[in-house]
Amino acid sequence: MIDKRVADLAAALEGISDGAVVMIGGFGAVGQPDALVDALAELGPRELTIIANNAGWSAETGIPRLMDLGLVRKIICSFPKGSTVFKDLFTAGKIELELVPQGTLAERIRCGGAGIPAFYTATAAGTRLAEGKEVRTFRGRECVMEEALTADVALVEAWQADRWGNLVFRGSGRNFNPIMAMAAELTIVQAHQFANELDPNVIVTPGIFVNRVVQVDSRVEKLLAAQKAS
Amino acid sequence: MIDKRVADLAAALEGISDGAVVMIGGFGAVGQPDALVDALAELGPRELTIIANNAGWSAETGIPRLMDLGLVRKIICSFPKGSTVFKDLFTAGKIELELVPQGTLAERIRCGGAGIPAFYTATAAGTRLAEGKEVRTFRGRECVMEEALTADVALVEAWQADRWGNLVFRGSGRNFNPIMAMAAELTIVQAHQFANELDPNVIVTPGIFVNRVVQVDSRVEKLLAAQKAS
Amino acid sequence: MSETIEKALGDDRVAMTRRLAGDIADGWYVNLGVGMPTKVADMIDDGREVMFHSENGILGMGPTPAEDEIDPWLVNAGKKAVSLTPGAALFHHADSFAMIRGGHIDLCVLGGYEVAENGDLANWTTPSGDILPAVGGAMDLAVGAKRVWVLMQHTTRDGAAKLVRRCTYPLTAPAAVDRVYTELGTFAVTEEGFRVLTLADGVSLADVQARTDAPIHG
Amino acid sequence: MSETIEKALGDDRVAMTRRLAGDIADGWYVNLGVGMPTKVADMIDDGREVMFHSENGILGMGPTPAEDEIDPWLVNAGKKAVSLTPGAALFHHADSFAMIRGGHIDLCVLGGYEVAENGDLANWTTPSGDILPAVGGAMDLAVGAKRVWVLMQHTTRDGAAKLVRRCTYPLTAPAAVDRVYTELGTFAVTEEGFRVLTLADGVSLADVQARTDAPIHG
Repeated sequence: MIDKRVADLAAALEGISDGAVVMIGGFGAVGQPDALVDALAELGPRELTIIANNAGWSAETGIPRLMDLGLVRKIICSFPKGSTVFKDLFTAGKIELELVPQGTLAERIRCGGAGIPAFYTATAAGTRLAEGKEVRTFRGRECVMEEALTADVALVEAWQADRWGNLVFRGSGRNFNPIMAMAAELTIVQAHQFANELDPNVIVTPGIFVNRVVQVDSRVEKLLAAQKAS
Repeated sequence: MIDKRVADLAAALEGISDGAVVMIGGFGAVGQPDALVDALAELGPRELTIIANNAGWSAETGIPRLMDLGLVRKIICSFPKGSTVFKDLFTAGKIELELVPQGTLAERIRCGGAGIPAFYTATAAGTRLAEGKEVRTFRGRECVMEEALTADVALVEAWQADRWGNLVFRGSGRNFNPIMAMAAELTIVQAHQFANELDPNVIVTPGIFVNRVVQVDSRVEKLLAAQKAS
Repeated sequence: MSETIEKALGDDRVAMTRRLAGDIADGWYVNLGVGMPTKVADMIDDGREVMFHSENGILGMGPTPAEDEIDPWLVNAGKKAVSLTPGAALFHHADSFAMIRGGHIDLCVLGGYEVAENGDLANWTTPSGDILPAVGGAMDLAVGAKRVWVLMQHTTRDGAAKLVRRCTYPLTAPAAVDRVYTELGTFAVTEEGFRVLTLADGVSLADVQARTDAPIHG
Repeated sequence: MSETIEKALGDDRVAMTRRLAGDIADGWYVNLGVGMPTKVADMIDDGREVMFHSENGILGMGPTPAEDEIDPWLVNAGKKAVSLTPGAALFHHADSFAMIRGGHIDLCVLGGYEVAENGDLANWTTPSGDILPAVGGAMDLAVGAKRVWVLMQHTTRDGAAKLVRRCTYPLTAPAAVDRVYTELGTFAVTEEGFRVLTLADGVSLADVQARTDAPIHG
């Protein structure tokens, strides 16, 4: 019987090793696989490459915590501002940054999952971020060639999951999660709820893209409450 | 107020002219915008280029009817077998065929909708269908460059639509419909039902991709009954 | 500086934002960049229907909800709580940028450091000082949307022109901008350069030209 | 021709299909090509869970439904009515081929005209006669799936070999095939060519070699 549910965070993260390329979903406080990221920090694999939209906000949790522990060699993202942890490491030359426009980042990840090695886009053509990239004109428009991104591991948050690993999301919680789930060798999901069976018509991420699911009470509500209080 | 619903098939098809590139959704009997295609045959624009998975089955309806009326200059598809109409026209040199692997067809259409002018794929590399195409090796694997497909018009079938043009599909009715909706200047939908408002979490095609929606009683049931009887 | 100009410059940005909002057609799909552009959503008159897009996967984004109506699972591109309007749809990041890159967004409103008379836009990083450059979705939006309107002050705080012959800041996208909305007026980017569409109350062409580093055509 | 070989060749294809079905691991995601491969789904023993994929947007495809349980909105890649199994999901064609091309399908079972000892597959069109070539999803499946197993008769009706040194038919994909299942046995495609994994009851290596146009390694 197919059953991708695992008992706890340790079982969910088993086997992640030094040097892993790790995609981490989420946009703002929503859709962050926060429990998985914090458990990864405890596990402590080193020399990680992180692919995410942001570099995170607070040194106490999430991606900045991974960085603060010295576990991250490089980050590929569109918006590294927010945490002083990244800024300090970056200015000290202790972490590498690949800055990618947000839509190009999303498409590179989607292509990684879809078996498309490279594509062309007008985004960034004629700008500093196209330096060193191959340029080609289609229908009179200059485009840059962008290569797919894949990962060893994707950490994903979902609203509900079933035993087959089918996922549904809530609100703006999809963001990078469904495409990262497609692009990694090992996709690990923290789900707010387990469902017995999801309606085939409304599933967003089919279970084929998912390897393990762990149930975790969402911290979105708590985070938002804290934000409001501050 | 945004309201993309139109009263009838004539209003739905208004403005389609000679030489139009027309995408037509559907796979097998499911998800075929049959009423729209038959109404297009009545309207009679000439020199059409059709983009669809199949060349259709019966001369009395659908794409073969368009061909039988001499309205089609070219078809871009993955599986032209089925109707004798196409075969006869093709062997007589009266219609042009661009044969595309099914997954490459889907991706070219999706790229058309997503503003990606071209991409690389291993599909068809080293085969007759790669002849004349640019070849390039990524990670040791030979790939061909494929260009996006766009259209003047997409004819689409959906299960339900709301006044904003948001769509949901049923069963295997999605197939090419959601990606064709993205790739055309003018996307025209025949929906089995109008809904007041669809749940934002389960919408498959957001209304931004849709221009007009007409309500049509589905003929899928009838077609299947006829198939069984034969 | 004349008194009227001083008044226009002292405007709290409401007038220019309202002017832009009034130029948005009913039924358009509109993406609003972070900062000043966000305010455009509050200035669409009642009874009009404009669908706001947020690049993190929302179409049909509504205003900031009341505290007790906040859905913690719903934020906008600026990471703030938002609501949904009737007809809304939710999707993932690749589909969201397919809308943007594929030319389906009727209008994108962005802030700007500089706009050149050929439509070049610079709005993502400074020439020298930005140790930590962050691009977000600015480059995708600038090349993808059907129309790009820049909403910004006409000059920097130091009085330097932001409508220029050629950008000195690093580009976000070449030849991307269609219009610029400032406190002095609305300016189209045309083949011959900047052209006035509207002047703010009490502002003359000469006033604008004096604060612009490229020819302004009346 | 010996009696046992005659019997093996006369097999109604059930045995070879069952042999292939038995080699599918629990939990695999499997796409079955049209024709003989379709029958594999009926030969998965009760109590095992294999998820069948159909390129027109179904994962978790179940058997042909009873006449009165047909959902007219649900057909497979062969355009026949099918059912859904628990855990099924539905999606569009681009997402479906993302699964295929992206290497997410554990196994694809295809029919074949010819398989070469280097794994080249020819299964979509004939060298000369096919006036109307149709490719469908064959090329995408052959390059995309993690494993490609070809299920076919060992020779043509005329007795010509279908396991060959080099394909004479137009290729579907180069170096794509991992295994070939025929009525004579199961053969792996390896660096040194075809290698026997299983021989059908009463079939010898010499029997296979006599019907194969490439070396068969024992």
